[in-house]
Amino acid sequence: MAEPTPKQIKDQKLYQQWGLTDSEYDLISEKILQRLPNYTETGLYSVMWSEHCSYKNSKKVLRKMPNKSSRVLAGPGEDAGILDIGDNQAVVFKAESHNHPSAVEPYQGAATGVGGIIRDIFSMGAQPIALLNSLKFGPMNNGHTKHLVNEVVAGIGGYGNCIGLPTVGGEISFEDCYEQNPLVNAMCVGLLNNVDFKPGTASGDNNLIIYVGAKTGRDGIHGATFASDEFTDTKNKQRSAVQVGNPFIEKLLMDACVEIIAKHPNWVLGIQDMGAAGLVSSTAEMASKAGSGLVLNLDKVPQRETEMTAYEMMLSESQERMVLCVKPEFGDEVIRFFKNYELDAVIIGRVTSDKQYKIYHQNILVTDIPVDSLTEDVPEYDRAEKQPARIDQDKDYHFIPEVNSLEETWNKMLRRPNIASKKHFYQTYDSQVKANTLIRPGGDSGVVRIRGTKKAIAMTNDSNSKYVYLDPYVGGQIAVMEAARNIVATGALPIGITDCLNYGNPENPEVFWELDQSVQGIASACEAIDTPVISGNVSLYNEYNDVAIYPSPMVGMVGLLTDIDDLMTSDFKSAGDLIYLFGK
Amino acid sequence: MKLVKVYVTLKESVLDAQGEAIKSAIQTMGYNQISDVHMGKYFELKFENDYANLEKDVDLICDDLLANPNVETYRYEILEGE
Amino acid sequence: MKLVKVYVTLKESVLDAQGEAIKSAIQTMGYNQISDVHMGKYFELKFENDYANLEKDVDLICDDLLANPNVETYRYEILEGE
Amino acid sequence: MKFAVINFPGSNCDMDLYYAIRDGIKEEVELVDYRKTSLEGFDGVLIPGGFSYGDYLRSGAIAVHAPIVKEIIRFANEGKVVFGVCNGFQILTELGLLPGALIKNEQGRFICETVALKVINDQTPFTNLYQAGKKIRIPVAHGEGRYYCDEATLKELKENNQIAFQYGDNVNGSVDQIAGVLNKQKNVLGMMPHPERAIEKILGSDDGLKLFQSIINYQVKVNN
Ligand SMILES: Nc1ncnc2c1ncn2[C@@H]1O[C@H](COP(=O)(O)OP(=O)(O)O)[C@@H](O)[C@H]1O
Repeated sequence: MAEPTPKQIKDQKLYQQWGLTDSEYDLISEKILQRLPNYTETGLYSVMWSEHCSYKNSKKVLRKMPNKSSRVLAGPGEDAGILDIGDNQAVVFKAESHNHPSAVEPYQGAATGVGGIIRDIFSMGAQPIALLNSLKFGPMNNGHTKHLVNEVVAGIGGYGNCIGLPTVGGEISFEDCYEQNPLVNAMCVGLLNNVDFKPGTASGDNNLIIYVGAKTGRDGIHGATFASDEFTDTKNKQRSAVQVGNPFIEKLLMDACVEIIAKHPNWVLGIQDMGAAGLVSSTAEMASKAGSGLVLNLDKVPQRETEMTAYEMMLSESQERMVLCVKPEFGDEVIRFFKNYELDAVIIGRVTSDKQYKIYHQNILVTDIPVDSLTEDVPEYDRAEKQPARIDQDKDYHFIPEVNSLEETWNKMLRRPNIASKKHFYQTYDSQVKANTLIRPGGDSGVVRIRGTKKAIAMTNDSNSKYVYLDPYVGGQIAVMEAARNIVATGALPIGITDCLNYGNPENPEVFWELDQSVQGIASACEAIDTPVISGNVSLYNEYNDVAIYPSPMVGMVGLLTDIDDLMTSDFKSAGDLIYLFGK
Repeated sequence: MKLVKVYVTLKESVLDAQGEAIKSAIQTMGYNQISDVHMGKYFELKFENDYANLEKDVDLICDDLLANPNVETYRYEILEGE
Repeated sequence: MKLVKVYVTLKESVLDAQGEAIKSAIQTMGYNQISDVHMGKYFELKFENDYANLEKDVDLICDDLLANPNVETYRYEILEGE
Repeated sequence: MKFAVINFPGSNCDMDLYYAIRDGIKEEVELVDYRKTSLEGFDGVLIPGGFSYGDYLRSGAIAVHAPIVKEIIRFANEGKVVFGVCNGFQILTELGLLPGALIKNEQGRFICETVALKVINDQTPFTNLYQAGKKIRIPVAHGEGRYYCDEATLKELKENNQIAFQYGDNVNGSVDQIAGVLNKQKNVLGMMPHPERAIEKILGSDDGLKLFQSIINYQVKVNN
């Protein structure tokens, strides 16, 4: 099958199928390149300019969140944020959504979500220490939802258990609006010795770009644009975008990356994982951040399938792959190091100084574009906002519960899926591997100690989309404060948050208003309690047949317990103890 | 009685992590002429004899339960059992 | 090239919990005539063509790796592949 | 006493065992790579939990072909102490050093919980500081932990006192509630529960500590 020519792409507006608008295409061909982009190039722009990679719709709103405190060593812009916890140690964390992949293929969607967020942490040079997740589904009264729940939970456990990281917390809730568009958010927390921090950059003329990890197949091509696209009945059939995870390989990759950075800090200059939009996203970001250019030779890329095109290789979302920037004199050693872990490691390109992104495939130059144009020149949209009518309508409504029998109501409440114990699910996650877990799922926060110190890290995932739906600003505040109470209840001090912002289509002014308002609510709460937002993720277009989910920001908060002797657990300790109620 | 044997395998393009691991184990054991390993699932279903539309139902059971259409394909054979 | 298809199933005496679970799922789906389900593993091994003693080696591979003789049995067939 | 913790690709409780020895009972311990071919200088071998080779095919099945395994067999045959936890237990049964097999949990799911175990045989290198009949609390975390053996093997296990631990409540559908078994000579123990996760009160239980102390206790007696 021959690739369409640049002229065909323009004349037939093929770029639209990939999610580029007419004006975006014109910007690329007229201003940036001053020529028509070829097939591969158009593909690169379409993924890099998707909401998932570029945040073109949400950037403006995201800037409203505070990202500074005396502890912040790195904030948004890296694979994950970093907070100083003293003694030359830092905690690194981030959350990531995998909503659309999980709707299509729940087991693998959830599993690869976990795999992806773990890579974001160890690509910072940090040792991952714990996982959390936040899941939202439709009501469990039909086979479809039960299937989704069981598979998603199995996928999360399957990946985390195998790689050997404890899953110490999370939340599961059920609401009609998630029936066809479940939310799967995963968070990973890691520990960093400050000196080990590796920025995701590719700098220094002639330095090597080394590919490490699993081979590239045709998995999830266009996953990134797919994730930024609404669901409709017909698109649900679009099933090629399925990546499959291999936690066994990721375990090797994780151990190898953590070790090489700790033991040989001078070998590796920069490192980044290949997540959404795989090879193009990782390499272009690394070069752009460093102000350099790159030349890649795709014939060197380890391939699992035959006859892959340049377009397919660049956009593949095959899992368990990393990109390293390495000084030429250490190239052989780095490759040998990974081979010892039985991992593929191959030089696929070099850093240049001309700021161009050049790709060769079978000796043909298939891409030659300014690297910054992929990452920096994305138009930023200022979306219209409109307050939904329901907000004012509901203002004066006061719900007065009717309680005839306290016992009956109590029992009824306990039976509600959103209130009932979630043990059935979380007991399928290994919460104790590594023998550091002080509080397992079931408490207010998960708590993991830092071996060899008196310290421990508390962590929690919280959201309540019903509140956000009723009042996005206050709902945003509530999410942060709920998380903070969960942290404080263990004796720890909240020190920062990450988030997953799950909303509908931002081109709908009401949805965009919800996004903006709730982010401002989150921001105000974070400022009040000095918990900067150091990382996060945006997932828009969570709609099914044009009906959006509730605005669903998820807050992942981390707290520091300086002395594990002060650890507090939530169970009543002994008969006769007094019970106090705090607050109004 | 009818015996239905169902074979479920991963689609060509889907990563077969298990098959890869098994292949290298076989190579480690010294059998170097092995060039490819794929692992799938195998089911034996028994149905009562007087069954109309068996094929249609087996298709549905495979589509909805035994195989995951996102990543797997299946084939089956229907035999006379005793 | 030789294609070897290997089928590994649980011994009769071992409770097939997965098979049981699948059986009741199939019954829940409304197919009541199903009377028994067993689940096993299916492998496709490819070997280079000029292979002496293939059968002996496949036996060893099955005994030592693909099946656990404490709980499983296996059978296989050798085909010509292309 | 010097312990080797065998590190297979995909092992993930190797460090937990390492710390149980180093910090729990303060003995010498070293990680040993699966490609090594000698266990020279070690007095005990510990095979950790995890997912060796991803647990692909069957848990433990691929690990038995690693180079170090021949040496583990030699070690066991010489009567030295070999202890496998979880995936380590699965490897030991796959190897044939222990009878039976471990298959998918009855409920078809992974189970992570702290459970009560009954000590059955307290006359072994691994259990001599426990009391038979007493209950201890140890975490389990496995998807394929249902112990299976045929009738004849079960009879033999009982006659030879090879059952080390039984579950209080049968968490996974194991034959005769078996949680841990020994070889005939009692120098090899495999168990699904994780004593190395139960060596400090702050982690929820320290009932596992005695298992490691028992090994030292036994070795001291042997050496004298
Ligand atoms: N909601 C948010 N709040 C704060 N930071 C965010 C948010 N969403 C994204 N970011 C930051 O933007 C950067 C890019 O994120 P992302 O593209 O999700 O990472 P990746 O390339 O790993 O997919 C990250 O540093 C992330 O922390």
